[in-house]
Amino acid sequence: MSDPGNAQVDPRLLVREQGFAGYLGEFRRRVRGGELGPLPVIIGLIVIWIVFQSLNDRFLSPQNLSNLSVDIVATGLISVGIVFVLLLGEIDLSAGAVSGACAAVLAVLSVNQGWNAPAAIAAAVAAGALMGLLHGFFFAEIGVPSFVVTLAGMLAWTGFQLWVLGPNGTINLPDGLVSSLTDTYFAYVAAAYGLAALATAVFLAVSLAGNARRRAAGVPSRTVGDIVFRTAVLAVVAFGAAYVLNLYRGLPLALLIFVAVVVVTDFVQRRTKYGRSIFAVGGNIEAARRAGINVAFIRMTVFAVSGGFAALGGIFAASRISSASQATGQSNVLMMAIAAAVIGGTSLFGGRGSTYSALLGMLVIQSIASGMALQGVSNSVQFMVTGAVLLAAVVIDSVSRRSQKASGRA
Amino acid sequence: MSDPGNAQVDPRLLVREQGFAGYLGEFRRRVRGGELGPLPVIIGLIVIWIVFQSLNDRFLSPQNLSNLSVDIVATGLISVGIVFVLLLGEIDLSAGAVSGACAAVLAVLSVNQGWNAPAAIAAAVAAGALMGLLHGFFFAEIGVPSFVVTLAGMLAWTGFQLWVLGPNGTINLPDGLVSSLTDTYFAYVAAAYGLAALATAVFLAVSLAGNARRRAAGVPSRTVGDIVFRTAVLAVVAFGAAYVLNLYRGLPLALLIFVAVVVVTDFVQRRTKYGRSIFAVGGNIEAARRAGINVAFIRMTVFAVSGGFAALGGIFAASRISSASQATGQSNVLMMAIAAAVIGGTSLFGGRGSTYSALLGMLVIQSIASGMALQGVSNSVQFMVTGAVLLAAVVIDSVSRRSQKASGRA
Amino acid sequence: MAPVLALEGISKRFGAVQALTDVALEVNAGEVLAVVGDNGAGKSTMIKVIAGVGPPDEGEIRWEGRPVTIHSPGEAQALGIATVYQDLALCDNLDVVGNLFLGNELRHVGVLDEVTMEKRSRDLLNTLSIKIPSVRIPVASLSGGQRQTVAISRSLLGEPKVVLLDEPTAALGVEQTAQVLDLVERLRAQGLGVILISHNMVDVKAVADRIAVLRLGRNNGVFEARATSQEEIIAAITGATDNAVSRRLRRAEEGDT
Amino acid sequence: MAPVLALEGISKRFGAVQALTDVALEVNAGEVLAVVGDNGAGKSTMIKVIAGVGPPDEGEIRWEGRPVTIHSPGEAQALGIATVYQDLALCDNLDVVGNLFLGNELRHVGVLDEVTMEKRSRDLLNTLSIKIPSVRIPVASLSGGQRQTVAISRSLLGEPKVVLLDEPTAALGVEQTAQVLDLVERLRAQGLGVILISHNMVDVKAVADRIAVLRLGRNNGVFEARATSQEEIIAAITGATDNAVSRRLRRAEEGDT
Amino acid sequence: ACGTAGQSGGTASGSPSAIGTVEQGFKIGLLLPESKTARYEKFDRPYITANVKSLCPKCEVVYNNANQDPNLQQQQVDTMLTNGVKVLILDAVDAKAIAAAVKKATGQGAKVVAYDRLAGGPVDAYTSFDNLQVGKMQGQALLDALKAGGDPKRGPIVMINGSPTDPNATEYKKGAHAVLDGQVTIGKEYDTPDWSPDQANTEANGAFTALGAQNVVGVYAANDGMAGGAAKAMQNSGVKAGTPLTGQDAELAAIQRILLGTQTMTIYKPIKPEAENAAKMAVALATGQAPQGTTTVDNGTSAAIPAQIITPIVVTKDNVEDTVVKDGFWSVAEICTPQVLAACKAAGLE
Ligand SMILES: Nc1ncnc2c1ncn2[C@@H]1O[C@H](COP(=O)(O)OP(=O)(O)OP(=O)(O)O)[C@@H](O)[C@H]1O
Ligand SMILES: Nc1ncnc2c1ncn2[C@@H]1O[C@H](COP(=O)(O)OP(=O)(O)OP(=O)(O)O)[C@@H](O)[C@H]1O
Ligand SMILES: [Mg+2]
Ligand SMILES: [Mg+2]
Repeated sequence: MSDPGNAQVDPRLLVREQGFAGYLGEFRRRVRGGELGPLPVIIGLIVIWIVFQSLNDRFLSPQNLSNLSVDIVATGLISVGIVFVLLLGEIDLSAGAVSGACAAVLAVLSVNQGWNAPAAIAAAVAAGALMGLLHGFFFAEIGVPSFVVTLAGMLAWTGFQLWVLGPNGTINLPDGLVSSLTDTYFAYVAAAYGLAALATAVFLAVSLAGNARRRAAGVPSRTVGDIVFRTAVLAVVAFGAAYVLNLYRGLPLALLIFVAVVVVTDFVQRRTKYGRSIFAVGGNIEAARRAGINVAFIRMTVFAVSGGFAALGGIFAASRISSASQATGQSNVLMMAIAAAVIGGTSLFGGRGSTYSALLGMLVIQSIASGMALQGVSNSVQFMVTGAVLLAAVVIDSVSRRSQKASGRA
Repeated sequence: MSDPGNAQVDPRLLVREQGFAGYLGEFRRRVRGGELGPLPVIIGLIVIWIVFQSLNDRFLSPQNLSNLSVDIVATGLISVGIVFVLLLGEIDLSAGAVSGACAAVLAVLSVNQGWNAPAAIAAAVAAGALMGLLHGFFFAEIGVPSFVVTLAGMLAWTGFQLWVLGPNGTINLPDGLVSSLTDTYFAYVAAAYGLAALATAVFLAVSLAGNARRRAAGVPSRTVGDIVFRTAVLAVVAFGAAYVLNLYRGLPLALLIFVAVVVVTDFVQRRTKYGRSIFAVGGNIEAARRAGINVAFIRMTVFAVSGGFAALGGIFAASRISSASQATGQSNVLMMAIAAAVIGGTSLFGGRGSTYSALLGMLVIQSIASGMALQGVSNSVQFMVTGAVLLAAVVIDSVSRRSQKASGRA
Repeated sequence: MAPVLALEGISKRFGAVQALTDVALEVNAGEVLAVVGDNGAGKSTMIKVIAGVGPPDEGEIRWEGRPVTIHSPGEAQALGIATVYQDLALCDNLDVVGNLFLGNELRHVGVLDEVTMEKRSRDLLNTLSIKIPSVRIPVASLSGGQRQTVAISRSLLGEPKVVLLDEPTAALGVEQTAQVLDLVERLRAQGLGVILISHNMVDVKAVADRIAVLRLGRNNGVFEARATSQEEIIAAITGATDNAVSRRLRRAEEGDT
Repeated sequence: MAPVLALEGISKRFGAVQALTDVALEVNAGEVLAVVGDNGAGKSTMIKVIAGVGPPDEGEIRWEGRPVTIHSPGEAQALGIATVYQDLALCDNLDVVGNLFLGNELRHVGVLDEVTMEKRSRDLLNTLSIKIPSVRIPVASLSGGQRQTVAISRSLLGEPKVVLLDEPTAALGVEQTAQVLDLVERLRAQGLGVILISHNMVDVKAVADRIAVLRLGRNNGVFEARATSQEEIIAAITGATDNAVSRRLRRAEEGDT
Repeated sequence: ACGTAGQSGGTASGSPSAIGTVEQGFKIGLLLPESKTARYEKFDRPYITANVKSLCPKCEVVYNNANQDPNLQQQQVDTMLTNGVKVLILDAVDAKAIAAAVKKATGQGAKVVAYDRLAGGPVDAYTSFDNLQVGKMQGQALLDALKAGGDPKRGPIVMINGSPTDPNATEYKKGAHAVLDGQVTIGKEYDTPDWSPDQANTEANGAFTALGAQNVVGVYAANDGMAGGAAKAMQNSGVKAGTPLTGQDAELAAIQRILLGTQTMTIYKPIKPEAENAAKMAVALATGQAPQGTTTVDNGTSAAIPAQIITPIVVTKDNVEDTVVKDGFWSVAEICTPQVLAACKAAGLE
C-alpha cells in the first residue's frame, strides 16, 4: 500500500513511514493490534527452550536438537494432513489409525510379501489415500458428519491394522530404504549449508521477481528493505539450523523431507486453484458452491490427502523404531497431530491456517516431550507439567489475539 | 398453526388436515423433507437390535437389556455434559480425564481419608465442576481455544489422577452408597410401573395445561388427538421398559438417575433463560453479545457443568466396578461420550441438540458393544464391525437429512 | 435541555484503517437525526460505538448531559439505547420468538413463559404488518426482509429512550418501508430520540429533522432537513457537486428533451 | 426471437411453505426486467431457481428457446448466467481479490496469477468508483456497501449473457447506487438480459423496461415500465390500492395543505 | 428365559456342585485383557479353545477381549453371564478392580478361573506366571549382563517401565527394582503411557542425551515393544554396541533382535501349559470336581485358592532353540527372515 504512484488510495489508510522507522512503527501497531501471526507461538517456543535449557544444559545440545528435529517428523506429517481437513472446518479422527494401518501394510508387504521398499511405500501411501477417500465419500456424498465417519474409520482401521499384522504382532523392518528414512544424515558439512544457501537464494530471487512483476503491473509492491529483512530472517534460521545440525550428525533426511512437504503443501494451499478452493469451502461453503466450486470433490480429495499424509506419517513412525506394531499410530498420536495444527495457529473452524502450523506446533509439543524426557520426572508430574506448558505456550498467543479482538478484527 | 381462529395466517402455509389423515399427510411430508428429528437414529437402533437378536437370542433378554441400561449410565452422564459444551460449538477433550481424576478423588477421600460417602461424592463432583470452571476461565477470559485448553486439561488431570491414586494404583471401594449407585434395583414390581404411570400422567397433565394456556392466549395450540398420540407413545415406551426391567431385577437406580438427569437438563436447556442463552451463544455469539448476554459467564459455567457431569460419570464408572484406578476415564471413554452426543443428533457446530441425544447415542453405542461381546469375535473383527455398524447407524440419519438439504432447509 | 445523547471527538481505528476521526453528533429527545454518508464512511462503526459493541479509542459520550462510558451492549441497553444493526445479528438457530426476546426473556416462576412471549411476538409483528409463516420457525429460513423486520421489532420490546436504526429499510418492501417510517414518526411522537441511517434520500427527507453527513470518517456538516435540498446533501456525501447522481440526473433530463 | 431466458410453471416448496406457485417469467437480450414484490414474495427463491442454487420442484426453464435443467451453480455459470445474491455469499476469510475471482481464478503455469488478478480487481473496482482500503484485506472487515460492490463486481468478471441482480443497491450509498444503475444500463446496451430485483420504485422505474410483480409466490402481472405509474405497481405488490404507502402519501399531502 | 441363574441353576447333574456335564456340554467364557500384545490372540485363545475341545467336545468357548479397559471387562463379565456361561477363564485387566465382577459371577453360580493374573474376589482356581517374578528375572538378567562387563555401577542404566495406568506394569517395575536397587545406578527412569514404543524411543533418546550416550551401561525395557523403540535409539545415539537391553513377551521381533545382538534377553512365558491348566481347571470346576493345584495362593479375598504357577523362562541368544522354537512358539522359518539368516546360522538355528 506504500506505493505512492497509485492513485486510488483510501485517505484513511495509515501509510507506513519509509525505512526502519516505518518498520518499528508498523511493528508496534501490530503488537497493539495483535496481528502478529505466528510470533507469539514462536516466543512461547523460545521460552520453553530457555526454561528446559536452564533445567538441563543438554537440552539445547546439538544431539538433542537433532533428535528433536527427527522426532517431530512422523506426527508432523500426519498433522500436515490434518491441517488440510481443518481448513475445511472438519475433523479427521482416523488419522492415527490410518497411519498405524498403513505402517502395518508396509511392513507386511515388504517383510512378509517381499515387495521392494519403494513399491511397498507407494502401496501404503495409496492405501492411506484410499481410506481417506472412503471417509470423504461418506462425508461429502452421503452427508455423515466427518466426526462420525472418521470415528468409525478410527475403529475400523484399528481393527484392520490388527488383522493385517496378524497374530504375530510386531514386524521388524529390515535395514533398507524404510529405516534409512529416519536414519540418514547428510554428514557432509557443505550439504546443510548448501541447502540453507539455496533456500535463501531462491527466496530472494522469487521475492525480487514477484516484486518486479507487481511494479510492472502497477500494483502495490514491497520495499526492497522489506525483502532484504525477510531474506535475512530466513537466512539466520536456515544457517543457524544448518550449523547446529552439522555439529551432531548433519542434516537429517527426515527433517529435510518434512520441511519440503510443508513448503510444498503451503504453496499448494496458497498459490493454486485447488488450495484456494479449500479455503473457500472452509470459509463459506455456500459461497463456494455458488461460485461453481465442486464442493464434494474438494471434500473427498482433502480427506484423501489427509489419509495419504497419515500413511506417510505412519511410515516414518515405523522407520523411526524400525518396526511396525499394533501400537503404531495408537495412543495419543492423533491428539498430538491435531494439537500441533491448532497450536501452530490453524483454526478448528475452517478457513484459516497453514501447514507451517504443523511444523511450529510439533516443535512446541516435541520440545516439551523432549524436555520432560531429559528431566525424567515421574509420570504423574510429567502429565501435569506437559498440560501446563502446553497451555502456557498458547496463552501468549491468545492474549495477543485478545487485543486483536478488542481492536475489532476478530 | 392449525388454529383456524387466528387471522394472521400466511396463505402459502400448508394447513394440515384434521384427524388421522392429517397425521399421515404430515408424516409423509416430513419423511420427504427429512424433518424426522431422532426417528432415523431410532430406526438405526432398532435395526441393530434386530440384527444382534438374530445372531444371539440372548441379546434382547431382560438380563442383557437390564445390564445394557446400567452400562450406558457412566459414559452417558459424561455425554450429557458434553452436550452442553457442544451446544456452544466448543469441545471438551478433558471429560474423560476429569471423570477419572474425580473418581480417584472420591476413592481416596472415602477409602483412604475415611470421609462418609455423601460428602466424598459431593467433593468429587465439586472438584469436577471446579476443573471445568478452570477450563472455562482460560477459554472465556484468556481466549485460549477450547480444544487446546481441554487438551491441556486432559493431560494435567490424568497426571493428577495418577498422583492422587499414588503408587498403589487401583483403590477398591467398599460396599456402600457408591457401590449401590449401580447395584440397586427396585425389584418391587409396582415401582417401575408406578414410575411409568407417573411419568405418563405428568406428561399428559402438563401438555393439557399448556394447551389450555395457549388457547386462552389465542396462540396456536396442539389438537387433542396430537396430545393423546404423544402421550400414548410415551406410555408404550415407559411401560414397555418397566415390563422388561421387572422381568430381571427391577428398575435400576442408575438408569432412573440417568433418565432424570436427561429430563432435567433438557428442561433447563429448553425452558430456562440460562438454557436459551446457551443456544444463543452457540448459534451466533455476536448476536448473543449484542443482546446483552454475558457470554463469558455462559461459557465458564457451561464448562463447569461439563466438568461436574464428567465427575458424576466417573463416580458411576467407579461404582460399576467398585473401584477407581488409573484406567478410569481413560481409553475411549471421551470419544464414546462425544460420539454418543453426535450420533444422537447434537451438532458439533453449536446451537443444535439436546441431552436426549446423549441417551439415544449411548443406547446405540452400548448396543453395539453388548452385541459384539455376546458374539465373542476376535478383537480385530470387533473393531472393524463396530466401526461399520456405527457408520451404518448414522447413515440412515444422514440420508434423511440429505433430502432435508435438498428441500432447502439445511 | 441537554441532548439525550451526544458524542464528541470520537475516533476509532481498525488495524491500519482510521474508521472515525474526531466525530461529534447529538440527538435530542423527540427528534429524528438522520446520519448519511458514503459506503464505508463509518456510519455503522459509529452506531457500534454508541451501542457498546465496539467502544471508541478516543472521545466522549454524554447521556442526558453526563459523561458515560459504554463498554458492553448490556450497558447501552441499561441506559435505554436500543439498536438495529445493519448486519442484523440474529441467532439463526432460534425461532422468531426466541430472537425477539433474546436477553429479555419473559419468565413465569423461573421458567420461560413461551405462551406470553409468543402472543406478544404475534401482536408486535402484526403492528408492523409483516407476514411470517410462523413465529416458531428458525429465522434461518426467513427472507431478507422478514429478518429485517424481526430485528426492528426486537428493538421496540424494551422501553428505550434512544433508538439506533442502521439502514432498517434496506431490505424492506415498499409497504414495510412505509410502516417503518410510520414507526419512526411514532417513536418521535413518543419523545424518543432516533438515529436513522439510510442511503435513501427520499426516506431521509421524509422523516428526519436534522441530517448529519459523515464523509471518510469525519463530520461533513449537519443540515436542517426541511431547509436543505437533496442535491446539497448528496454533494456533502460525495464531496463534489459533480457526481454520478447528478450526472445521471443530467443525462435523464437531456434524454427527455 | 426467443427470449434468452424463460421460466414456466415454476413451483417450489420449503417444508410447509409453498414459496413459489406456477411462476412464469421471461427476459430478452438487451432488456432489463425488474422483479418486484413484497418481502417474502419469493423473489430470491426465484433467483436461486435460475442460478441453480435451489432447483425447482416443478416447471421448465428455457434458455435461448431450448429447455434446460440447471442443477448446480456451475451449470448456470456455464450457460452464461451471472448472479448477485441478496445474501451476498462471500468468503469472509478470503480477501477481495480472492472473492472476486473465486471459481474463475487466473493462472500462470498452474499457479495463481495474483499480480494480474490484483490489477484487474483494482481496475474493476475503480470503474464502480468504490473506495476499499485495500484489495488485500479479508472481506470480513468491509462495510455492508463495500461487500455489496464486491459481489456486484464479481458477477461482471465472466462474460455472462444474463445477469441476475437480487437487490444489488440495497446497501449502497447514493453515488454507488447511481453507478450500479449506470452499469445496468451499460449491460443492456451490450445486449445482455438483466433481471433486477429491487424494493426501490424510483430506481426500478428509472432503468427497467418491464416490471414483473410477484405476490405471495405467484405472478401478479407484468407491466411496461414507461406506461405504468408507481401507484399501480405498488397496488399490485401489496394487493390493495389502500396500503401503508398510499396512506403515508395522503397524510403527507394533508400535512402540506 | 429369565435371569437369576444363581438361584435356579446348579442341579443339572448328579454331583451336588456340578453346573454342567461333559456329555451335554456347557459354555466357558474366556476373557482376555488386550490385543496390543501378540500372545493373547495368537496363543492363549487357540490353545485354550483346543484344550477345552479335547476335554469336552460339546463345550463352547465364548471369547471377549477387553482392550485394556477394566470397565469394558466388567461389562463383558455381565454379558457372559447373560450368555449362560458356566465357567469364566478370566485374565483381568485390573486384578484388583475386577473383584466386584468376580463376586457377582460367583454369586450367580458361575465358577471363575483366574488366568495369568490373580484376580481379586472369590476366584475358584488360578494358573499363571508370577508377574513380580517376571520383573525380578528381567532385573537379574540385566544385572548379570552388567556384571559380565565389569562393575555394574560403572555407569548409569536407564529404566523404561510400562504404562502407569496398567497395574501389571507396577508389578514388573517392583520386581525389577527389588533386584536392581542398590546394585546399579539408575540414571533415568520413565513410565511409558500405553506401553508405546514410539514414546519409549523418545524417552531413551532423552535419557541418552541427558546422561551421555557413551556412559550408559544398560537399559531396562519392560516389554519387547518398548525394547524395540529403545534398541533403535541406542543404535542412533551411539550407545556402545552390545549394551544390555531387556524385554518381555518373547515377541518375534525381539527374538530376532536377540539373535542380532541388539537385545539381551526377553521373558518367555510358556503359554501352552498355562492354557492347558486353565482348560482343565475350568472343566473340572464345571463338572463339580475340585481343581488340581500344585500350590495355593491368597488374593486377599480367598485364602487358599488352588493354583498352578508356571515359571517363566529367560530367553537369550543361547537358548532360543530350546525354548520358543522347541515349544513351537515361533518356527525357525518365522524367525530366520533373510535379514536374520546369518545370525540364525551363527546361533545354530536352521
Ligand atoms: N472490524 C473491522 N475491521 C477492519 N476494518 C473495519 C472493520 N469494520 C469496519 N471497518 C472499516 O471501517 C470503515 C467504516 O466502515 P463502516 O461499516 O462503519 O461503514 P458504513 O458507513 O457503515 O458503510 P455502509 O454504508 O456501506 O454500511 C470501512 O472502511 C471498513 O472497511
Ligand atoms: N431455506 C428456506 N427454508 C424455508 N423457507 C424458506 C427458505 N427460503 C425462503 N423461505 C420462505 O420462502 C418465502 C419466500 O422467500 P424469499 O427469500 O424468496 O422472499 P423474497 O421475495 O426474496 O423477500 P425479500 O424481499 O424480503 O428478500 C418466505 O416466506 C421464506 O420464509
Ligand atoms: Mg454500515
Ligand atoms: Mg429476497
